[in-house]
Amino acid sequence: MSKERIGVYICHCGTNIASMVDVENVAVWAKENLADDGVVVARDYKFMCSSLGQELIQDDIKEKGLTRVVVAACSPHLHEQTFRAACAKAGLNPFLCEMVSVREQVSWVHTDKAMATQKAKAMITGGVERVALHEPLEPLHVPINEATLVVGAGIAGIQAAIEIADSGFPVYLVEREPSIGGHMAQFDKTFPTLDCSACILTPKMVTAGSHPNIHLLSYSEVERVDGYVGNFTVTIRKKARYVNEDVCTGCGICIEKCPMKVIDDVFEAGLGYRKAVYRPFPQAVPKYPVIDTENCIYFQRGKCQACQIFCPTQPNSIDFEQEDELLQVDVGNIILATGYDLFDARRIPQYGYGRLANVFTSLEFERMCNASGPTNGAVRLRDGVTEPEAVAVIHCVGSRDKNYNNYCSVICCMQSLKFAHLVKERAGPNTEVYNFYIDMRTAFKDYDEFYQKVLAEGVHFVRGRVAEVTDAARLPGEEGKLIIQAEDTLIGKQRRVPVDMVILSAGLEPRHDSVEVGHQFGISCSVNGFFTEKHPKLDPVATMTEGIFIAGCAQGPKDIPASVVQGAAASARVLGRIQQKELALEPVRASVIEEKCSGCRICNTMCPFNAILFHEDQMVTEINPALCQGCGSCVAACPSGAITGTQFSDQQVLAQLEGLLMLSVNGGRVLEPEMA
Amino acid sequence: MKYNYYPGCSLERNASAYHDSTMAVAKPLGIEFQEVNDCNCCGAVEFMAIDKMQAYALIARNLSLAEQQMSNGENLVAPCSACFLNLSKCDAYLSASPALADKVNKALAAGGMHYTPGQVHTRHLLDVAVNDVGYDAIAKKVSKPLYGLRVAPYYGCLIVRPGFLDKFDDPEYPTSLDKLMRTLGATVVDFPMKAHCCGGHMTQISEPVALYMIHQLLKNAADYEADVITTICPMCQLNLDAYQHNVNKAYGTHYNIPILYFTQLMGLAFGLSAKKLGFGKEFISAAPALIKIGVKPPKKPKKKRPSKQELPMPVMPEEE
Amino acid sequence: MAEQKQFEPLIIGFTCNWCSYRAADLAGMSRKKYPPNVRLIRLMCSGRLDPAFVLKALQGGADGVLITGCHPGECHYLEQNYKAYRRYVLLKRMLKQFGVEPERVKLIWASAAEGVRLAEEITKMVEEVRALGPLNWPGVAAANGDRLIHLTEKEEVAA
Amino acid sequence: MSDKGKPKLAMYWASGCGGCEIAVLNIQENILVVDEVFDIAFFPCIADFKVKDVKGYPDGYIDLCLFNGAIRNSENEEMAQLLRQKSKVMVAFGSCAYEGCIPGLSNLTSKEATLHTVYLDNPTIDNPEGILPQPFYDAPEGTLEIPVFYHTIKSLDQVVDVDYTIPGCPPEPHQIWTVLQAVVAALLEGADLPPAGSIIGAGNVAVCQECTLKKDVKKIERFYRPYEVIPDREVCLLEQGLMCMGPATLSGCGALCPIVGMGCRGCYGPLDGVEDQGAKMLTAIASILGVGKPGEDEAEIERQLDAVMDTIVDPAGTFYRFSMAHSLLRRAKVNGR
Repeated sequence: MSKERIGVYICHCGTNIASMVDVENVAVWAKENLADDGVVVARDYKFMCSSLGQELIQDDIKEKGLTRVVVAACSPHLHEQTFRAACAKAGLNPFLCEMVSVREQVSWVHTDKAMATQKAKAMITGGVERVALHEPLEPLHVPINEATLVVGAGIAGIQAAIEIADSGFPVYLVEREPSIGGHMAQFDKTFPTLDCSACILTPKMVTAGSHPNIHLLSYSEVERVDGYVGNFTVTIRKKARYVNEDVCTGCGICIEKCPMKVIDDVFEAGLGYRKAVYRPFPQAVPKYPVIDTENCIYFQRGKCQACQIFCPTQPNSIDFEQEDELLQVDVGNIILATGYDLFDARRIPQYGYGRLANVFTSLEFERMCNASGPTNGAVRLRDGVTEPEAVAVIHCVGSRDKNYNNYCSVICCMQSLKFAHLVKERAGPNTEVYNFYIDMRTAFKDYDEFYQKVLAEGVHFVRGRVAEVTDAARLPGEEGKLIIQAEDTLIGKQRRVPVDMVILSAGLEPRHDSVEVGHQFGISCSVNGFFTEKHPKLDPVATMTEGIFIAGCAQGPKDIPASVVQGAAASARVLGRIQQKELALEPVRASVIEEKCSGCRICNTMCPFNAILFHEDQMVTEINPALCQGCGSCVAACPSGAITGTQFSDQQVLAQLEGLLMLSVNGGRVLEPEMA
Repeated sequence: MKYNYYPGCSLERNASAYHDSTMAVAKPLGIEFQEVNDCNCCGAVEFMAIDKMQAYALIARNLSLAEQQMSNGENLVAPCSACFLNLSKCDAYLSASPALADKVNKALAAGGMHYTPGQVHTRHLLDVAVNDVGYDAIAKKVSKPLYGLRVAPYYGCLIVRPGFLDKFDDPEYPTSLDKLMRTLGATVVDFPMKAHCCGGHMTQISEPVALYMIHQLLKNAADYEADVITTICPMCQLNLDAYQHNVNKAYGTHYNIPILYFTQLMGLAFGLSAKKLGFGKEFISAAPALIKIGVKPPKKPKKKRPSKQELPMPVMPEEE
Repeated sequence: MAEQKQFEPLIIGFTCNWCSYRAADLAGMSRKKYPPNVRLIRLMCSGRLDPAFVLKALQGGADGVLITGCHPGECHYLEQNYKAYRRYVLLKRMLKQFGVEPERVKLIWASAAEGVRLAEEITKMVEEVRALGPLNWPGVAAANGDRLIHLTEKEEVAA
Repeated sequence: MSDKGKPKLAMYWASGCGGCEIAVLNIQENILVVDEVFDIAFFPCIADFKVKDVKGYPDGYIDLCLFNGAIRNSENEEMAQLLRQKSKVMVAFGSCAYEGCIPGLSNLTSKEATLHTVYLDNPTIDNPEGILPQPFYDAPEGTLEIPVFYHTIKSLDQVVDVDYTIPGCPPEPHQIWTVLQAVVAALLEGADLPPAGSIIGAGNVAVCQECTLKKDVKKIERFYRPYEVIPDREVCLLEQGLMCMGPATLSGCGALCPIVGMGCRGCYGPLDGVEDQGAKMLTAIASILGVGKPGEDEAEIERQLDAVMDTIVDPAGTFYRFSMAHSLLRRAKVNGR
């Protein structure tokens, strides 16, 4: 006879549950059959999560003196907080309320009403047996360090950093490349406004670079992350620039004098050159150059040192002995805005990228259009001289393709329209431009108007996926041209379009190391490889790990406005946390019963969060509740049963198990000893 | 390594050069072929279009013979692309649909035969040479490398297409024959139409269409200054070789490109005699091209200094 | 019951809160049907699963036990599913000695996005256990009370 | 108590090895104190008593009954029930009575297989007609009767209510003596007895606490059989790959075995609150295996795990060497039974 007074509430969820589970019958059944398990009231109601539904519970708690509540409704991931809050308001400790998921795990997934009702009864029995053993708990309060770490200084990271810094809290902005700015810094124009990318980005970069509250750590990478929400300890490797930042004025003489010219396949996307000592682009923030040791003659063959010789500063800011620095910072929250990698177009051999000279990727064309790019903004073929008379822009390269990436990369359509406009603008209005698309996706503000404008400029749009780009001329007029073989689905014919230049709108892919980075920060990646958000619709900037937020293309392909919005959203979430000064964490923790611990140390290797520590003197193990994340692996490992975990103790789980085993699958008690 | 061998109809007669050269290179490659006796024609490309059931039964008869006579592993090698495709597709369809397998087996029962789908694993000769023997093993056997010979590897449209388990190269841009030719020391011409169709039996159905397609191939190979086109399919060899003078007549061109089987070139590189490799049976004589085979490897083209304005080219993976 | 109903196995499922439980939720949201023979218990992590839970389930009347967790490398607690896997492998070896057919205890990794796959795996397992028939562990029968009632074993005459 | 003279002591030997009786004698000269305090009412091992004597006693006549040995056949069960009826305090004495002990391992096989091995398929057996023991045999003189051989061995508490349990195989003499003193104190001076159903004569922590070997963080690559390696006598044996059930076994024996270099076998049974000793040891061993590290591919991990687990010979027999009959599963299911 359980001495608890338990209230059981079964939700209809409109018809979601009631259509497949006979909720009235279950309520009556629970009242009769579980009375000796402590059930004193069992009700069914149309919408338990509604305020009326919650009042039902609250009134019962007050009037009937309930000590436990079981709500059979949707998944705990949806309304556990709602019902816990309702119980708390009525004076019952929130952790004495248990949810049983009879919607996601019963009504929505089963077809036989009798069996579904039976399963609901069994699961409610499990819930009742379990909740009887719940103890009242108080959430763990963890102080929040007001500093924040932002990883990745593309537009999303910059936006997040500035918003937090403007609110007066310190930010550590870590960027892997020598300069901040991310992919956006590579573009010439941005759609749909055709603003010059640098003009709208540089002011934010300068703000971020000089903001008193932003500690900018460029050319640096995060090595290690320890601790937990509110108290992360992050080890950052500040890679050696071989330039003394305190002395260097950024005059750039060393860059001029450096004799070693190399292809820049990061910022210039392989289309331009840079020196061994270089600054990615003129408006780089910070302005200090970096020495690329792989190509620097001094580092490779010990000669030259031209940069040091011509450096005007005293003492000389070129310092070949500079070492990587390891810094350790304490932060309360982390925002990952690590951006995307471009799809490698060489993976589609039939488009000829890498084989046919005049096939370019989108980033290569962006650099070509940029005034500070290799062709100073002029549209040129690979020989750098001839201007194309006809250009083809191919959409969805590597996206919406079951052989490569299933998803749509969101920005390629608009980007391709921008390219079409830029070709018309730079190479003359009578240059023929053909855009090969599957579906024209111009969904956001002023996007479709831009599409109409490009249409008006006389760009040809061919609806069909390109089968092949070849230089094997077949018909007259195809000599010396690149021929686009595609099916034009609107006229139902195969078309061969001869052009001089092809631009591949390559899709956006997750960073090549996104899995390792995810592992480092304790978050997982989704099927496509982008970081997994807490909830795709309702919580896209948070992750399942408390204190870790994501923004921009790291969470999935998106355009610049969306990245800025997510950067700001993530910073808002962090600011909310900082204002709270402390965070109430789920009190799911493990703890050692001291008098039962024999000091066998079996559990000592169980904790990746270093929450388990052993006291040599008393030969006893202790668990640091602050570091413990509540996974329970040590509880299951302890051979003496000396470690117990709140909310998931052995007794609670075994009680639920016993409850679940009460009823057979199709009616009748499973354990009537069969009359063998 | 032992394999069962399915010559098909062409290798007996009009593609005997392919058969002779295959048998000749088998020894150096360390392959033993055991011919499936009493096998019949595979129905090539057309029969499947006329009556599917009869076509499958015809092909399945070969598979059933192979299954019975298997003594050395379940691999059946078919040098001809059409045979390879038909055998591989038929086995795949029978495994996929038991109903079809029953019908076909009922038909085979008339001849007292039966085939259990999935038993025979069809392989193309190129796949066996490249993947089972391997480039390194082949390289070791090369005694007279084909230095200086510009070879255009032509795959045809069949062997790279089947989406079944027997696919061994990229359907859009195959490279296995290219690598093989490079291993033999030849200079490989990477001509774009290497996986386009040679017209197949179109030469009988509508000659102008066939000539148009053959002309494209020859033109593309000639544009890239190929000395020789090497192929892996008797059908392609026949169309490109026998109809070359028809194309010249129809299009006023003067192509004189010999069309050789890749096994013939391998034989040459292994130092075997031209006679044994079936040289001389081709319409366009291979003699003028073979003279070009030099003794020393051609000088590597010097990387010319990029002109000031020239934009750098992206690097392809294997050259990286 | 009039006609002999087919045997309905009872399978207890242990899920981890972060991946496989959310996969079950996703199966629900996508209305992916699967047989009602599985009843899930939510643990914080597959590493929390104590082999004693599995033994308790088998002895208490379950015909099969399904253990699920995040794919190796995707554990919310970094690596605890590796420990769960080790315990599972050793437990399976011991259960063989106890005469428990291997198909009755199964471990499946399921990420939060694999709702449909989890439902299919559940359906497959239910059929496999149905084919094996009831486990009915000898000698002990749990009843509603707190103490286990020991079935007095009917002693048959010596062989 | 006084009217009936000295308190009555009984000790019965059911299905066991008799080591427990010897352990009682091992309390050295204290046996004289026992003799002084107690009247032996029934102790077949040391003096001639007949069952009918016990049947003659009034209920509750025996003050303390030390019942050792598991319930293997119907006679064991009948005697258990009889002594329970006649005794005030019933003690499950030793591992056999407590949890089945070594005899309990026969639960991994079946009754038929056991009889087959003993009476038919055995090098020293000459039983051409294949005769097996029958419970009844009609001899001219009358029907002979022998106990029925059970398919499953049961522990004492699975047939009668047990007041106290003294674990151990055999229980340590000094523990026996402390228990007897407690009982004597209770009987003569009216001191209160320990709470009913508790385990007495043992510690409340695992053997590791009493074990003096140095313990460190455990990462085991493989296990060794005792004969394969000479252990370092200063360091925890488990860390050297020797199977030791110490972490999951109740202390009280003073870690006798590990101290002499032999891994604990778990004879003092599980810790208080632990329902299944074997499961606890299994999860402990599995948790400290140093193979199958994150980042390796799954096939490689599986291969490594199989290799290590091949070195754990007979997991069921090892983890349930003493507690088989008292474990959750209690027995193996052999062809349906």
